[in-house]
Amino acid sequence: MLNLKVNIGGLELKNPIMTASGTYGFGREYSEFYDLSKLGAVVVKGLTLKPREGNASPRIAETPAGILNSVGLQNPGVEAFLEHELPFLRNYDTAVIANIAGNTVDEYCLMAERLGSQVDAIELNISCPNVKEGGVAFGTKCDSVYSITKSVKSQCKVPLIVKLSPNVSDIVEIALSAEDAGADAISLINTLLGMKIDINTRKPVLANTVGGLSGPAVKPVAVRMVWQTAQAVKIPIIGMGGISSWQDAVEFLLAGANAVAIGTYNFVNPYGPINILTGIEEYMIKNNFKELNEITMK
Amino acid sequence: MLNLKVNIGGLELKNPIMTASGTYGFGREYSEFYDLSKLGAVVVKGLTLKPREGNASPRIAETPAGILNSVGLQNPGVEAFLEHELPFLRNYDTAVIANIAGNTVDEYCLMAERLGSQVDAIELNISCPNVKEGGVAFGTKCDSVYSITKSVKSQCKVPLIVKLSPNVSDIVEIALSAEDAGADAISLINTLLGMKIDINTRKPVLANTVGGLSGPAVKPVAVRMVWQTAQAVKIPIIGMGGISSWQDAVEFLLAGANAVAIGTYNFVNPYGPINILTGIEEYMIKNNFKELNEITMK
Amino acid sequence: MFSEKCEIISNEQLASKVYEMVLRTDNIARESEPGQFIHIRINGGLYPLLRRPISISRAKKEEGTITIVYHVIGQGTEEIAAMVKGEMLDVIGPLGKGFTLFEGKRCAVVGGGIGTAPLLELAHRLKNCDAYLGFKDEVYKLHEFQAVCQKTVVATENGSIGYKGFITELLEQNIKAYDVVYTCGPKPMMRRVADICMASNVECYVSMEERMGCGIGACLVCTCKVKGGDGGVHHTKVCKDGPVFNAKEVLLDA
Amino acid sequence: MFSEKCEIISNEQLASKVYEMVLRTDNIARESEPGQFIHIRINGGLYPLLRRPISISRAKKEEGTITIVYHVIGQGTEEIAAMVKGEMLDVIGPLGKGFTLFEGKRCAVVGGGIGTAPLLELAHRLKNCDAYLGFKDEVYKLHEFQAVCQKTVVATENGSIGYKGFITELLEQNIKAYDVVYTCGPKPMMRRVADICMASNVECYVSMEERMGCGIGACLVCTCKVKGGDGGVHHTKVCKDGPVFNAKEVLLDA
Ligand SMILES: Cc1cc2nc3c(=O)[nH]c(=O)nc-3n(C[C@H](O)[C@H](O)[C@H](O)COP(=O)(O)OP(=O)(O)OC[C@H]3O[C@@H](n4cnc5c(N)ncnc54)[C@H](O)[C@@H]3O)c2cc1C
Ligand SMILES: Cc1cc2nc3c(=O)[nH]c(=O)nc-3n(C[C@H](O)[C@H](O)[C@H](O)COP(=O)(O)OP(=O)(O)OC[C@H]3O[C@@H](n4cnc5c(N)ncnc54)[C@H](O)[C@@H]3O)c2cc1C
Ligand SMILES: Cc1cc2nc3c(=O)[nH]c(=O)nc-3n(C[C@H](O)[C@H](O)[C@H](O)COP(=O)(O)O)c2cc1C
Ligand SMILES: Cc1cc2nc3c(=O)[nH]c(=O)nc-3n(C[C@H](O)[C@H](O)[C@H](O)COP(=O)(O)O)c2cc1C
Ligand code: FES
Ligand code: FES
Repeated sequence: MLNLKVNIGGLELKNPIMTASGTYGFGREYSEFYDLSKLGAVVVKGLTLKPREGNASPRIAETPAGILNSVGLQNPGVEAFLEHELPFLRNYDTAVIANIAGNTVDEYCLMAERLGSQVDAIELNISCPNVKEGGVAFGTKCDSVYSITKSVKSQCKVPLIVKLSPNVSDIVEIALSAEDAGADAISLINTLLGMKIDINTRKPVLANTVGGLSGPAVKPVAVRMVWQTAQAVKIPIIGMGGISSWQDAVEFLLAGANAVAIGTYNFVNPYGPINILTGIEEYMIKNNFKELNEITMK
Repeated sequence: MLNLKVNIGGLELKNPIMTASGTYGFGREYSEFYDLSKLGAVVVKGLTLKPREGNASPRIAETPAGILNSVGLQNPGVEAFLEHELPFLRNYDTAVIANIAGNTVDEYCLMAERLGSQVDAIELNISCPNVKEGGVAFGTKCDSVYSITKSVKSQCKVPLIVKLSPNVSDIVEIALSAEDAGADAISLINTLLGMKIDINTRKPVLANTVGGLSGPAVKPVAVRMVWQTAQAVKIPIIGMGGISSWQDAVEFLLAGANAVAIGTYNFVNPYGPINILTGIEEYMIKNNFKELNEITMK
Repeated sequence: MFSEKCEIISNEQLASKVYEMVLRTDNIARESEPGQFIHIRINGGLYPLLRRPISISRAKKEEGTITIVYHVIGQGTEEIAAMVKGEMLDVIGPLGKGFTLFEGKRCAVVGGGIGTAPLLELAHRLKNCDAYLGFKDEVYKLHEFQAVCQKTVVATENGSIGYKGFITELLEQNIKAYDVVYTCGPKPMMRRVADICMASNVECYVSMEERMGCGIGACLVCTCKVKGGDGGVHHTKVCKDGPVFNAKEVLLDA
Repeated sequence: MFSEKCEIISNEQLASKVYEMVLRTDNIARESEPGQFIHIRINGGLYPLLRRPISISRAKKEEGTITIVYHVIGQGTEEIAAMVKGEMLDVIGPLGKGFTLFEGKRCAVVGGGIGTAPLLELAHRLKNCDAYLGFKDEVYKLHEFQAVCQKTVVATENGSIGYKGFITELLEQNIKAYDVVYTCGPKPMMRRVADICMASNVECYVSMEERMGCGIGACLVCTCKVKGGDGGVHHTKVCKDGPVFNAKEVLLDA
């Protein structure tokens, strides 16, 4: 029997397959394709204290092997999430992780408090490149990563995952700051800041000018950051960035990730996470692995 | 008549098409395909004071829409360059730009001194991710960018171009440091640090574990950095990162680059730079542009 | 909503850069409503990465087929155009909210260019609507509209066929004849149609286009602006809450 | 060195996953030397990004054609295998330094698997060499070697054809019969061949493989280690200074 269970900072998942925040809504749409209970965890769209309308359209642009998005954290707010979305997700036997973003440390703390232990873990989004507040500003300096993590941790009744930005000079020092401040796990990477210009209109394609790059194009950067971080921290790592096949997922596990999240690939293949899970199982059988943590570098 | 001339910090180029350092050797190989005099400039392989053997093989890995390389600055050293390579390049009516890397500020200065005014400009490579010394360490902190630029500038008899690393939290503050220290131009981007793991051997594909990501995959990041930097600095910008068509080149010019360099695409299409030049000319004619600097955002 | 690999029954050129493809898919043919679309994965790979949204132009339940009519714009549609009978196309559909149908109303469909395509299935369902079709120069699918519509008028910008000028000019002259107008085409055209309807108090439905990610409502990249009950402006999903909106509710400005 | 789009004259399967392609190219056929290779752009696009190096197996000057024999490994070779007669293949070639030929020497070519392919042109030029061909199970191009070589011996790992075991075992028994041995195949095999030659003081040339970027000597990503005149070890380009090296000079360790 294969054992795919994995413990993410105190949260036990039945398998290491998660969905990446913002690519999966609140799970409703993909539940029409397969049973969400098959997933290790659903990470919901980034939540803010109050509802947000997000940025103007166009919000997406295609790039070589990637996409840029500038949704700008459109979401119904924490209250509406708890009232309308969480009950739906609770119909399934999967962990629910709330991704949260705020304008101030206080807002993050208020959200963590309000969510209490109604969700299974909180993912601190201090790396969204698409909003001025509540975003990447918190995520690129060690001291602010430390202080926001510390503050939220003190309000947090469930495991706290800190989601890091790849737009930094040294991912390791940022990850260590989060770990020192009490983070239970780290997830990386969020999107790389990018831009695309339409040479016919001679204007940026995105209404917001810049956006976040995701998809296969960023995978080598993500694998490198997971690997570097895994050498340095003791807490578990959730790896993501361009995963589009079980082979990609295994690459992240080899790099040192304890679990993986599927983002952009959901748009390409709605069965993505399920197919990847199956592929990992087959890889383990072929290699005679019984436990997930046998997938390590030689 | 089209005017494609462009002035890069005092160096006049007949057109904005350059070759990216390290992808073009010393021009010999590509001179078998076309007349190098057609190019605005040839930027030669990164030079060090003494010859270097570089890293072990494999040094290249293919990634989605990109490549990772870890050459590690293999080169014959400044003396051999001056003796054997420069004379060959001087057969052509194109600017020759020496890309230099050192272990210490002193080494950089010695090289600038030795090169004197034998080359048309010097590109300061403080962003090579493939060697511990002489590389990215200088390029990710404002104060070290400032001091190395300042020191080399004082030895430099030709325009000094500072080549920036994209592996930073804030490209603008780095660019401003270079400008403040007297850089005559900026080029960006060098490669993004990345990694690939072979899931069959369960080892990194590159002997050096990590390498520099280039090619179409990085283009959105490069365009964004050029655009951000162009808003902030007054000195000219040489844009590069994934340029693989004249459309890509125009995108960089729109973002604010004054010239562009073709790197990885040379491997795909040996006529790349020439085809791109022709494409830009046709685009200008179609849009009724006479001068290169009419290619700007609306 | 189904995710399927559908057999291509035919893929033929209708005009320069315009193609028509027939796909075998019992499920999508059975469930689709006029105005809905499918989301097409270009090939088995990741280049290009995103699916392409294309409206369903006809859905034949009995035959288990759907038809799409598409304009070749860039890499995605180029690759679709290069596919041949017998190959399989990976699609998700039917997607989105289509046109709202009313009993016993006098209806017109107003299409511009490739925007005429999704109106064909609608015209079939409405049975005796009038069709206003505007094109730049080349005209396609005219006979099918004529076969099913009460009246079919055509305008081309260069006057090669029908009225020379914009189709909206013909609509305006006849607007009083209708209770409901359905439109699909370039935004400026739809804006003009909406204005004409507004001026005469005619209900108007427009089919919006936005760049899409998931196509199913999960990623929020495809939003357009709608007026909320609260008087404010909200961002709503074109892929799920649209692509068809009541012209009174949606902002056609941008 | 030419950069050309060459017409595919044929592309046929020789064994499971092994294909042979004939290309029309006067230029490359005329200039190529045994042991050289071409660098293939997989399709007009950027996915996959890099060209693939494949050795020239035959070059027929009079007919203006070259032949390659290749193993399907990943995406690149898969796409080459899917191409058909009449399509155009974008190649650069001939590239690299091939095998050094000597007058009046007794020669053997020793190939392993797909490494037999580049030895075929060499065998033609050498005229009366002996061929030692090792395969895993399936054997291909045997008749062509037999037609041109003095003696052709075959070994398969499973014994399905010829000697059961490694071809190097047969070489070792006969090594005294040769002055020069040329080898191409998996590194462990070439290392063994080099050792056998060294022990008997036979000249040995090996054809190296490394991952490539430009393929023409400009990017320095394809280096292998060679012993310098100074006694030190240097990195040299497989694409330009090789792929063929004297076994005494190149390090076959890694
Ligand atoms: C709901 C809906 C229904 C549509 N129905 C049809 C139809 O029936 N026939 C038809 O010809 N076209 C239709 N379109 C437009 C069609 O989706 C685009 O022309 C197509 O995606 C272009 O892809 P490309 O790769 O050829 O072009 P590229 O310009 O290379 O595409 C680049 C990216 O931009 C997106 N994009 C480009 N143009 C549009 C556009 N107008 N709308 C949305 N995304 C775009 C592409 O999907 C892709 O992600 C529809 C669009 C939407 C949103
Ligand atoms: C000088 C030379 C001559 C060659 N001659 C032949 C030949 O005649 N017949 C033949 O079948 N193969 C030959 N090879 C090996 C052939 O290049 C690879 O099998 C091929 O590139 C694999 O590409 P892929 O996309 O199918 O595999 P993938 O594994 O998907 O390729 C991924 C990347 O790795 C590179 N790569 C993978 N394997 C090799 C390899 N063994 N050597 C170099 N690069 C590799 C690819 O070029 C590509 O950049 C030769 C290699 C070299 C260097
Ligand atoms: C459309 C879109 C919306 C996203 N929204 C969020 C978000 O709300 N919060 C967050 O932490 N990350 C968000 N992300 C980032 C993803 O969760 C993920 O970190 C990133 O896309 C890299 O993974 P991928 O390449 O598999 O998509 C978003 C990504 C996309 C493409
Ligand atoms: C094989 C290789 C070697 C490189 N060597 C150097 C170098 O020596 N010095 C340098 O400044 N940049 C070097 N670069 C970086 C390129 O000059 C360029 O900045 C980068 O590749 C992005 O451009 P591209 O995507 O067009 O290749 C190298 C890149 C590659 C692919
Ligand atoms: S395209 Fe994802 S919500 Fe509409
Ligand atoms: S592949 Fe570029 S030098 Fe050999």
